[in-house]
Amino acid sequence: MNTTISAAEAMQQTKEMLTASGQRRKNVDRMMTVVIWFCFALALAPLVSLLWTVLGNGIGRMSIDFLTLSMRNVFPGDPGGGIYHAIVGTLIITGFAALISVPVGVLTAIYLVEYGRGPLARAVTFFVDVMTGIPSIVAGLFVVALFTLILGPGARIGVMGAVALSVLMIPVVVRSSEEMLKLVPNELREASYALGVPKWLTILRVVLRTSVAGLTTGVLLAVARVIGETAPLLIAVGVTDSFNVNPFDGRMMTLPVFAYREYSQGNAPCREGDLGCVTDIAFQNAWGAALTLIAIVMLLNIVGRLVNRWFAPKLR
Amino acid sequence: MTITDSPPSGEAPPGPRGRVVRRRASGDTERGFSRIFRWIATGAGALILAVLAAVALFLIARGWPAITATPAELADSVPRYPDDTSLVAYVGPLVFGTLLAAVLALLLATPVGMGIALFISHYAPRRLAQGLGYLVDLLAAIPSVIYGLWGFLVLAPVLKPVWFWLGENASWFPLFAGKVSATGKSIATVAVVLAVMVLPIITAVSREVFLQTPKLHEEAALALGATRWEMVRTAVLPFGRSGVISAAMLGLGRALGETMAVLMILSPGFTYSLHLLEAGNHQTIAAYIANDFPEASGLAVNTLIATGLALFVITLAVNMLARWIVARRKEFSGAN
Amino acid sequence: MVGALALTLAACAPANESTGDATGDETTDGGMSLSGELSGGGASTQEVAMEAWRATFQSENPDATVNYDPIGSGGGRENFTSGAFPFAGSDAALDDDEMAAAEAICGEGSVLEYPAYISPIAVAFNLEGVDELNLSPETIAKVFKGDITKWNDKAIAADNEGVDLPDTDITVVHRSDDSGTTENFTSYLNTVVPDVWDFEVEGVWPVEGQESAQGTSGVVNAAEAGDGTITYADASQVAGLGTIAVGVGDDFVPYSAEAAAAVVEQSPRVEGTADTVFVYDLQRDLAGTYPIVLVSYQMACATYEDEATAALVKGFLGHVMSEEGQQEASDQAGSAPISSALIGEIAPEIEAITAG
Amino acid sequence: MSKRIDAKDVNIYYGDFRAVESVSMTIEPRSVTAFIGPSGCGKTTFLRTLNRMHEVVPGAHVEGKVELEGVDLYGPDVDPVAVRRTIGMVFQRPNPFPTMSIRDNVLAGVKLNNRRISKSDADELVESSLRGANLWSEVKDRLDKPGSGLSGGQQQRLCIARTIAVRPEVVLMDEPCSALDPISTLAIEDLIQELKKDYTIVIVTHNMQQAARVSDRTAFFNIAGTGKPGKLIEMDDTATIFSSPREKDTEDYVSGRFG
Repeated sequence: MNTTISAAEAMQQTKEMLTASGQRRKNVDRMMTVVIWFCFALALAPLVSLLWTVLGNGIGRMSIDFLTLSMRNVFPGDPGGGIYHAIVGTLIITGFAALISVPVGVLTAIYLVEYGRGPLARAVTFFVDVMTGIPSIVAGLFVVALFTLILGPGARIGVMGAVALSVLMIPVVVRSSEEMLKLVPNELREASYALGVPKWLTILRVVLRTSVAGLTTGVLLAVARVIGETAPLLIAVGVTDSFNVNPFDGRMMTLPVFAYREYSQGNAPCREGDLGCVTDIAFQNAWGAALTLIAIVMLLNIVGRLVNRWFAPKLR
Repeated sequence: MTITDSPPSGEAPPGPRGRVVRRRASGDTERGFSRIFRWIATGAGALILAVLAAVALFLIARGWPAITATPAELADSVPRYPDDTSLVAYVGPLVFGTLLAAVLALLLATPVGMGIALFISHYAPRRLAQGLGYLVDLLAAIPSVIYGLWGFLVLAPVLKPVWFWLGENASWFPLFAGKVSATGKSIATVAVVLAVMVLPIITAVSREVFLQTPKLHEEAALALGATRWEMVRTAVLPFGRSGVISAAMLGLGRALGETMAVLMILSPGFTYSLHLLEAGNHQTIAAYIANDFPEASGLAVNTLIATGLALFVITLAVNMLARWIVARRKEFSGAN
Repeated sequence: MVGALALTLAACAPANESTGDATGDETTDGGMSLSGELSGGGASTQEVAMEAWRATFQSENPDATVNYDPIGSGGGRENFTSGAFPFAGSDAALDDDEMAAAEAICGEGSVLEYPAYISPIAVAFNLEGVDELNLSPETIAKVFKGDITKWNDKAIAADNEGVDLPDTDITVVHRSDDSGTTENFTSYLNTVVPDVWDFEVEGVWPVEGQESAQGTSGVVNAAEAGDGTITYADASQVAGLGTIAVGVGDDFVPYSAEAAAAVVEQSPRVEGTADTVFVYDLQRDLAGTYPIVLVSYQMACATYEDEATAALVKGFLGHVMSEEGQQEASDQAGSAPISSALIGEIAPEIEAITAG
Repeated sequence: MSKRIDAKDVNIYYGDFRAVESVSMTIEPRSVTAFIGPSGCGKTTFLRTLNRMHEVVPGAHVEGKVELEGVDLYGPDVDPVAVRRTIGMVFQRPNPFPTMSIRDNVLAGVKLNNRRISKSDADELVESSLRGANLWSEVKDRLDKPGSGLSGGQQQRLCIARTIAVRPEVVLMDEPCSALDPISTLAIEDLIQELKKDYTIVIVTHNMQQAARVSDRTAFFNIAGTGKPGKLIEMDDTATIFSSPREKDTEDYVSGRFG
């Protein structure tokens, strides 16, 4: 305010100003940095423990045979056989579920974000949230009841499982897609309209293109959410030891159901001296199937991310 | 390819034919495929409502015999049904257990999930961030059966000493009172496992939203002399609030409906107990259905489905609450 | 298009599944082999044995596939009585209503029901330093009811002279699900010591506030996880735990397959049912037998509309109810083989299954 | 409340890439200094090093010295947070916090610094800051409405109010008018003239008329070609730069022959 202070004084004053930021604020900042790092470490602990457990228990069972054979004609306690049928079943059923859920889910998200006005949109938003709360077993019961009406009692086919899974998957796809579409700046849409591009093309070429990375993440999360479902598949698809690739005829095995089933079989009672019998083979099979399932999801994730990297527009 | 067939506006006389009237708001001049596309999108939304209505109808239709049955009839045919209890009083502890487990899980997971999301979006070295995010996403990929196995075989033994310590030293606190479970199969363990399960959902959505915080706002905060945490507090968190709430709701949905992990870990019971460390006090609806469904027949099945209906209603209520919270803050929402 | 895809994919069948149509005629000693798919389900107790039975049956009949959904006894009965499953397994016999429903599907008096899997239920515990204990039925009942809470209780010590019992709390672990194992165990307690065990016999555990777990492997794992736990489970699964020799009369009998099978053999058949229904009224106090047994039944129709189904059911269940089949289950699943005499009674009824 | 800045041989890097090469200049207190030059010449980058905002970009670092009254901003015990509070910044696009009311926006910086501020002090500060930004009369009736509801020019003035509410020594402005209409621009320019009574002001602008109108001294930055670092070509009184620059590049640029 006044010009009479000397240069040295001014320098001293400035120095104080620049160094004396509130110690308390600094401490809070440091503490929060620690807290946030800690949060991350906290999440890594169960992850590492889980992966370690699954890997440690499952890796011993891994072999070409385990991945390429089915469990057909395998006796309890027999360390032969494999999970090929379950891998194929999981891929087909989850694939069909995604085939149903992704278009429906993404289109609904588009409807909500791009068109949604009025009571229908409000109802859809609200009930999508409600739908996330459908317990998986209820989805299974619902599908069994539905297909009993169509095919009569006792029908257990792969596509029933796919429908049950999509009931669970759709709301997750809608919710995450909606969140991602909302983040596309309005300027982009307007820029496109201003170029005379019709709305549907704007949505396809501009909105979806911009948000493709987020959408992929959302879909992958949704797939991950349902690929491990057990209860609905157990009652809607049944179990089998044999290989089946037709989701419209006959039972199929899936990895989580396989893992659960092997787990609940427990120890095999081996007679003494029977070297071909492994007591805890069922547990080993369960862990092996779990490991495979995790590997599949990891693979899907990596593929999704690569797709992302190649096609996502550079936003920033 | 422009598909506008109206004449250039210069030639169009602002005439008496009311050309202006026909086109409503500027964005609504939909022709050709745009209109079809709108119907497809709307159809998808309507389809979801139809599916949900079908599920709800199914629940109501199959739950109805249990809702209309007398307590005596229910006690007769449902194995666990005590005498002289109305259906509501019977489902009550289940609702309580479901909410308790889910809320505890959410209380544990939301702060941690936000922390992880912030870590990935604003704290981690940039080169690492993506890979780390991917790691957390992996948690979502683990099937619930495996969570059940792990929670019981690995986590419970680790938590048991903690629970015993709490039971000894903090039993004055109502939540930690009572006899600590010898096997660790208590609702406290379940809540921790559920928290781990919903963590990736909360993290993934929050992370995306936090990453979208406008650079402008972050720089504005920094330029005012905010520390990194203060920048996060003033710019990132308010912007991401609605995203975090919807992330938490997604997580809550999963926690409420989670079946296998609860089924494999919890020692169920049917009380309103707040003793988190005690076994045999709580049960969640989803696990209850999965547990008793295989052996149920006749009216017992209807009763199970009626409890499923209760879960449905809970989700409805929880979501209404969440919407109300979000709507209240709408004016100051960061989106747009 | 999906069909075409399925055909393409079918070419990727695993090596252990020979495709029968590749060679045309079968090499199995000229006898005709069965083909088609047969899917039943029910009690998970039979699951391991089923695995063995199916494996042998499918090896002998490479074109046939048999599936068994372990959805629980109730689910098995419900699906059987609604006609969804051509055969089912259940830890409990059909009740009157269910029998009526089943007869509506199979035809009057042509429902086949017989014990297929008998297994001792072990009373198992996890107590540091102790592997075997003797307990009288009364003490067992008191322990599971929660009246005896310490391992060094006088009642336990009285049955086990010379065993050093620690001052550990007893933690009872029971089945949380509705199960045949619980039903058979509580039925035993209720029959032998009704004045201590004054609960109704049900598949649901009657005592509240105790620890529990789902499924046999669940209770076994839970028992292994805590010190001082006690539980009951299918004997084939309790390898890592100590077991209890149960008091019968003046003796203490440890569990064994033979002693368990003897219970069914010596018990009378329930009267007033059709010739094809073999249901037993189990006696719990026969000397020399192990009284806590689980009897799991199978049910099928005597006639089926569909010829192929009839042939498959006949072939498969015929294998189950044969000396080899029972020995197989005993080897692979640890069950008690059903006696030759009983097989001799039941097998002809299965042999008589027809279409029409 | 204004201080002098001395930049000495400043080199700025993004990772390995040198974006700005060897800039030395002095910015006088209570004056307006304008940075002009073609796009990509490093003037915004240089501006952001003056309050250490460039550090927000990962991998960015600085060699050389930037001194505020003789104190090196990059000295070992200097806190970047304190630097940014002392040297405020206004951005190209107005960026009020959308989740805060107008009042809270003005108080945002103050609340960060000391939590406890009495209501009357706060009211006073809000009023004085908004008056300082020539915005008071327009918004005094709707202080509790969200800041994002204002027009672009108003939002920018709100951001200025927010900046000066912290009572900085220096205010940096990064093309503050480029997103505004001429009338709002004029309002901001008037405001700059007012502010320079109290603050040292540095403004980056693409608009040479604006530089000529508002600034006392002008620095011209240029770049030799893509991939080359930006350089300070010359700095002088604004009148000199626009009438008789020493360098030919400067003359070409101000006379509109390129850029």
